[in-house]
Amino acid sequence: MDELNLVQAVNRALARAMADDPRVVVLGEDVGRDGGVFRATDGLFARFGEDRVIDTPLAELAIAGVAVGMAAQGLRPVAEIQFTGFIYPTIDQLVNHASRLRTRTRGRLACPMVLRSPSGGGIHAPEHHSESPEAMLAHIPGLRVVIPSSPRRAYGLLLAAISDPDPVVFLEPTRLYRAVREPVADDGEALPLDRCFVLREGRDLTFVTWGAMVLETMAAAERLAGRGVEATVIDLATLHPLDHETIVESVRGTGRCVIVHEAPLSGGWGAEVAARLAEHALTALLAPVVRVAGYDTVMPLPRLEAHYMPGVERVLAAAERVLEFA
Amino acid sequence: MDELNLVQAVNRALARAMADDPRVVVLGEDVGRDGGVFRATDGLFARFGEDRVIDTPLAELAIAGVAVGMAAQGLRPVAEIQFTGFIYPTIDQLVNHASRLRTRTRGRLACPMVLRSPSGGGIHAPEHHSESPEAMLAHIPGLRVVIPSSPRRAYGLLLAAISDPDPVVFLEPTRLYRAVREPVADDGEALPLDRCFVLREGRDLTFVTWGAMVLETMAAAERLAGRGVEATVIDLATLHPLDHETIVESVRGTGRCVIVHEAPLSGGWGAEVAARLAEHALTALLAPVVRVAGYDTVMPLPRLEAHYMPGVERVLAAAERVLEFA
Amino acid sequence: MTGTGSPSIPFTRCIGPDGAAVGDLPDFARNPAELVRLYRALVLTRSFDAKAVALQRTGRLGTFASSLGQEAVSVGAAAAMRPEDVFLPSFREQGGQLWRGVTPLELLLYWGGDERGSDFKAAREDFPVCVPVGSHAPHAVGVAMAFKLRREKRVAVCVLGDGATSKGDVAEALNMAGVWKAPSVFVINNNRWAISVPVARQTAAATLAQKAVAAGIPGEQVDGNDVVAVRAVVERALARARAGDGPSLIEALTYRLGDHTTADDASRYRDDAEVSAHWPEEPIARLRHHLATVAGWDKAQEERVLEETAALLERAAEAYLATAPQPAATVFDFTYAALPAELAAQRRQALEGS
Amino acid sequence: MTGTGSPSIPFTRCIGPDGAAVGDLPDFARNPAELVRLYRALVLTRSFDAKAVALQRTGRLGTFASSLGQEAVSVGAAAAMRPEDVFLPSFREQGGQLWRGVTPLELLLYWGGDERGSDFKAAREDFPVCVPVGSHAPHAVGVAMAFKLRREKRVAVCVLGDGATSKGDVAEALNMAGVWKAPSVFVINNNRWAISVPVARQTAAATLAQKAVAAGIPGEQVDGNDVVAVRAVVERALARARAGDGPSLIEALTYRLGDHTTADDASRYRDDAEVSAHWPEEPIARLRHHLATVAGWDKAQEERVLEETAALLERAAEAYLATAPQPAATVFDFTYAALPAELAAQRRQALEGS
Ligand SMILES: Cc1ncc(C[n+]2csc(CCOP(=O)(O)OP(=O)(O)O)c2C)c(N)n1
Ligand SMILES: Cc1ncc(C[n+]2csc(CCOP(=O)(O)OP(=O)(O)O)c2C)c(N)n1
Ligand SMILES: [Mg+2]
Ligand SMILES: [Mg+2]
Repeated sequence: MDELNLVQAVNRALARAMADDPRVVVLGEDVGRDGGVFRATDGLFARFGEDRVIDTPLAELAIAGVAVGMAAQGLRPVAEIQFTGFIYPTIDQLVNHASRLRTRTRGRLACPMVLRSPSGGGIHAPEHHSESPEAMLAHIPGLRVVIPSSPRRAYGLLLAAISDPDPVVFLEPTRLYRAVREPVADDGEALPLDRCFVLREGRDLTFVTWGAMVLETMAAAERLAGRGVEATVIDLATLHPLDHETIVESVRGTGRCVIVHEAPLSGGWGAEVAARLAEHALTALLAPVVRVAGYDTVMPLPRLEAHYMPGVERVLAAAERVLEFA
Repeated sequence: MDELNLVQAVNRALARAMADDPRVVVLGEDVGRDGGVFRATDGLFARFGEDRVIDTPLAELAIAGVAVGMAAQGLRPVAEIQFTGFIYPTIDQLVNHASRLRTRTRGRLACPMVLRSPSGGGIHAPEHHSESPEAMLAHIPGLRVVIPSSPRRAYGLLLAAISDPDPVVFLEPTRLYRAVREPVADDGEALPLDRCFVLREGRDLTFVTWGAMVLETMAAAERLAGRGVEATVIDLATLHPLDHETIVESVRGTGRCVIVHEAPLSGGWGAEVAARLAEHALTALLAPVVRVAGYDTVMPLPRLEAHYMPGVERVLAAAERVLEFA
Repeated sequence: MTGTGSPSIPFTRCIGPDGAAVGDLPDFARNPAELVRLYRALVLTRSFDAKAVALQRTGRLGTFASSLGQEAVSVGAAAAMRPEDVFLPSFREQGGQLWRGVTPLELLLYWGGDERGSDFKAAREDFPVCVPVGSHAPHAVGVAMAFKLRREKRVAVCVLGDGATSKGDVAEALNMAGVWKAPSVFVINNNRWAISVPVARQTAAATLAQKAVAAGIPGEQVDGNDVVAVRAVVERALARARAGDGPSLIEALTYRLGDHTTADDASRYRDDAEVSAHWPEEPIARLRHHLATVAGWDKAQEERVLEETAALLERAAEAYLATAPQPAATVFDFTYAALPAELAAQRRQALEGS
Repeated sequence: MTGTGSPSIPFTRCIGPDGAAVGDLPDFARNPAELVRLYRALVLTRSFDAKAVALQRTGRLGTFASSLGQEAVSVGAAAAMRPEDVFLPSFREQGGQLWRGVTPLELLLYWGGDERGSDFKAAREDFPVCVPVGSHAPHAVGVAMAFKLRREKRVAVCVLGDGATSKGDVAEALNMAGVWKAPSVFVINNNRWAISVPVARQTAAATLAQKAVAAGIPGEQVDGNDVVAVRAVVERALARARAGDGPSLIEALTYRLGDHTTADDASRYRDDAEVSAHWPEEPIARLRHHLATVAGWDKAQEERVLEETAALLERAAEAYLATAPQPAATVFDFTYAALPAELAAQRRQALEGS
């Protein structure tokens, strides 16, 4: 079984989906001969041809809109937005069309499209290349928002997203693209959507996180384990619809929860998780829920990026506070 | 002092700001001779001329983008988006430009613009005319999101928004445009931004809400008062930056909180409020925080709208649950 | 009305305002039965609009956009299409929708605020009404690319307003359609107004057909009050698209004789005189005059059409008014193909009324 | 290189690839001192790019977009401007920025990831680099409208890429500028590629200048490797705008001789042969040949320019490398004019390191 990094796993899943299902087409800027600026679509153009791997003009709104039209016709378009910094022009299409084509036609038409985009900071990228806009997208009813946190989950979740009958925004943590490798079997097996992944179990504390912050959170959990504190780490994976049960169950057991994300604190998806706990696990909570998140500031340029992104130390400090609370 | 409804109060504030400050210009679709589809800009064209009251071509992205350019030049553009259903194409300009022009130039350029838009449901409007997207906008650092809930607050908050040195999205609850009247002095006095309004005080329960739902929430509070239950009602008014203190203080006093909003539950701004409580008022909470909100579904067309919008009964039921919790 | 274009933008008219043919008519227009079919469709559209406005005025329908005076644009476009083509209308193209088999009942349901109105029993692949102006233009490109990929000889037909041509969505879509030769036809219903904004304040372009130049695709003008010309021009564009020669942009020049919608009061911003000046060019009288000349169309025939149409619409209105709202649960049931656990819980709560 | 346009799109060239004048030169170009000024600016730009790429390659700068081969576009555009005009560049127009007084140090700071790089000490009303392609086009219209409203005789100049012409933002902006006669000039740096997408896959339009037709504004082509022609054409457009005659669109034909950015590997998608074919047309050798002919420009002068430029850039690089990062607190301090209570609390926390 090949050891793949996350972007290779994405590439593998795309190739697999295209090979298995002739309805799958890939479109986006530079996805063709260039293979995508991160190489996520590398080799697809040569293998599947220009009919199915389509270099688009530079127009994100239309990329999303064209995908809506294709999807309504029964294709399975997988559109790439080169960076989430450029995903905003697609929001109109996502809110007003993709997410509601099924409901507005009572199921006559549907929109099985995937919008992939590299997301998040930490790679010293240029301005507008490091943001984490997942909460804006996850607030859209009728849409799914999925963020993988490992090569294997990227492979399985992307296959699931592509075969899902409804629209999915699939945000790939840029920082993870080449950060870790793991064996990924090209078995065509999808992983379940709408389910969290419990990455480790411990009875003292629940961490809830997603995307690249899984790294820092797991590292923090390891450090705590070294001191005899056992933490559960939950990777949301699908942010919306939320796997409420798994989170609430875990916190009912541990009584303590730290939520970790890169996006700005206020209105970040961590708010939704914390709200669920305030609503459904209040009596079990032994300590305040703490969110470790980006600040409510614009993402700084690379030289100050490290001050913005939550690191292991901030996660640990939050864990301390929650653990010490009595 | 004239009794004005909310849209008249908006109109009055616009006229006042234009009269007081030659830098204020109004732009948008049909804001000129027609006076706006809701008449918010009625009379401004005749009074201030086509240089300062500008009918735009039908292009929301550019309306926002032009406002950014004007604001960078020191004008105070007040742009109208005809309905929030059409605000999505402006998000790219709000995220990538308006909200960060100051920080990216270290204050050399700034963006004192206002983007006004009628928002929310309940008026049996056509498709895409009834949504409440405030949470998506309130998650944008560097931006202010303000929602008035009465004619007087509309007048004072809009004046504040226009004179604020940073960009403000000002969402006007369509349902309130003609629903209530109150005396509004045209005194040019701004109300404070970044501050909640405590509309009534009571020690048993805190309601947190904003926009048109203030009506249902106040009605629910009245009904409770009839039964001897005294509720505080907080109107957020400025959603972002959030007036954290006022909310947390109140709930520390009452121990019980119900949050009411129209937008879909998941990722709605109520999540942020609930999260603050889970983080900063946990030990004071005598009952779970309950959110009464729109469902995580697409806003239905008018015939089923009433099933979607939270009504007084749902607010009361939530209050019961919170009050009965022991 | 004459074309407003520069010499390089062709302008087509087949039947003048007086009903007289201008030059050789296309084949289909030499067949009186076919002309009568078009005529009935125009009348149905105008009568439907009147019915809908009446329902709205009496509080039984939501805001509605009549197509008064512009019926020939979408009827002509739809009449040029094959059933297997896909129609992507804006919110004022009920004429074309009716031609394609969408029923008056469905249209009333939609404008009455019931999603079932977009669950067309015929024309199942056609798009529902598009309210966000111009945002359906990229869909047409996507639909067309699906046809192209599957090697189907089908075409996507998108109708949009003059105001829509200012939206970036439309520019992006035309450009993509052009570079990919997507089998698609874009028809602009240039009714000269976008709510209160006249086309001269919408763009400095002398014609809207020339928006095509930016995309490197053919653009032309047609008399949008001449249903024969609209059909002929769209048929040619469809044939081109079907032959693999890519998209076209057609500007149909017509005039909005009514208010923008039932929520609008056009007297605030435009002169009655301007409106009156356009009445002599409206499409129905024109075709009626033509039919009288070429096929002896008489009062009796006219009355029969009007009666049949009225009866049909009366039945549709009754059926509409008799249609109970959907069960509340349907707020949830079409959000996703299958109800996520999350939403199932909300649905339960909602039905329990808590 | 010749214009790719249709007969209706004018094409201007003043100095050919061999350095020979083509027809009458504009006045400014008959002044050797002025030509030398332009020449130095081209050399400074190319040297700056080389320096920046070297810094990036050695891990001391972030991703950087060199303008190799395209220097004449933004230098020419900026040289046509008055100081009080406003420049709105994309991310590849350092040539114009340098001309306008943005310092090499500021540019290095920006590309090195430091916001202070956009706090220009000169050109204080110019916009910072715009990374989201085409999204600055509407800003230019807004800036221009501010000038117009205040009756100032100033013009907004926006430079964008060939890829940007596909963005709806640009179409909307051109259209608005047109209808309002906003005093603005839009210059397309058509370097033939948008990362891996050649212009023929970007649009079916034969020229990008014809995007102007959709907006009803003048559009023309210029040899983008001829700094004299670019300046002359932009000067004319500026004069028109200043006179109240509205916006123009200018397509400058040039070629991206390098990779898209330091993060790109163009060999994946384009042939070296194509690149080599374009080298003989690049702007610097061309002007040097011309200077040699008309002003006896010689090796000594050339070397002096190169040395001065190198020294200047060396000092800038040293200053850049010696600049300590901003204090962490500045992450908070420019989000709003005054720190909201909310953010003050976060700032406190962050500085306490919790
Ligand atoms: C994106 C968007 N902005 C604004 C509106 C509000 N609105 C509805 S129709 C209309 C004018 C449309 O003009 P045009 O495209 O000429 O079509 P017409 O109404 O004349 O058929 C406007 C501004 C909308 N529906 N969509
Ligand atoms: C809206 C947007 N989409 C995608 C990108 C990523 N990107 C950066 S440059 C570029 C190509 C730009 O091409 P062009 O406009 O021709 O300018 P050039 O790079 O050739 O100067 C792309 C796709 C971006 N910066 N902005
Ligand atoms: Mg119109
Ligand atoms: Mg380019």
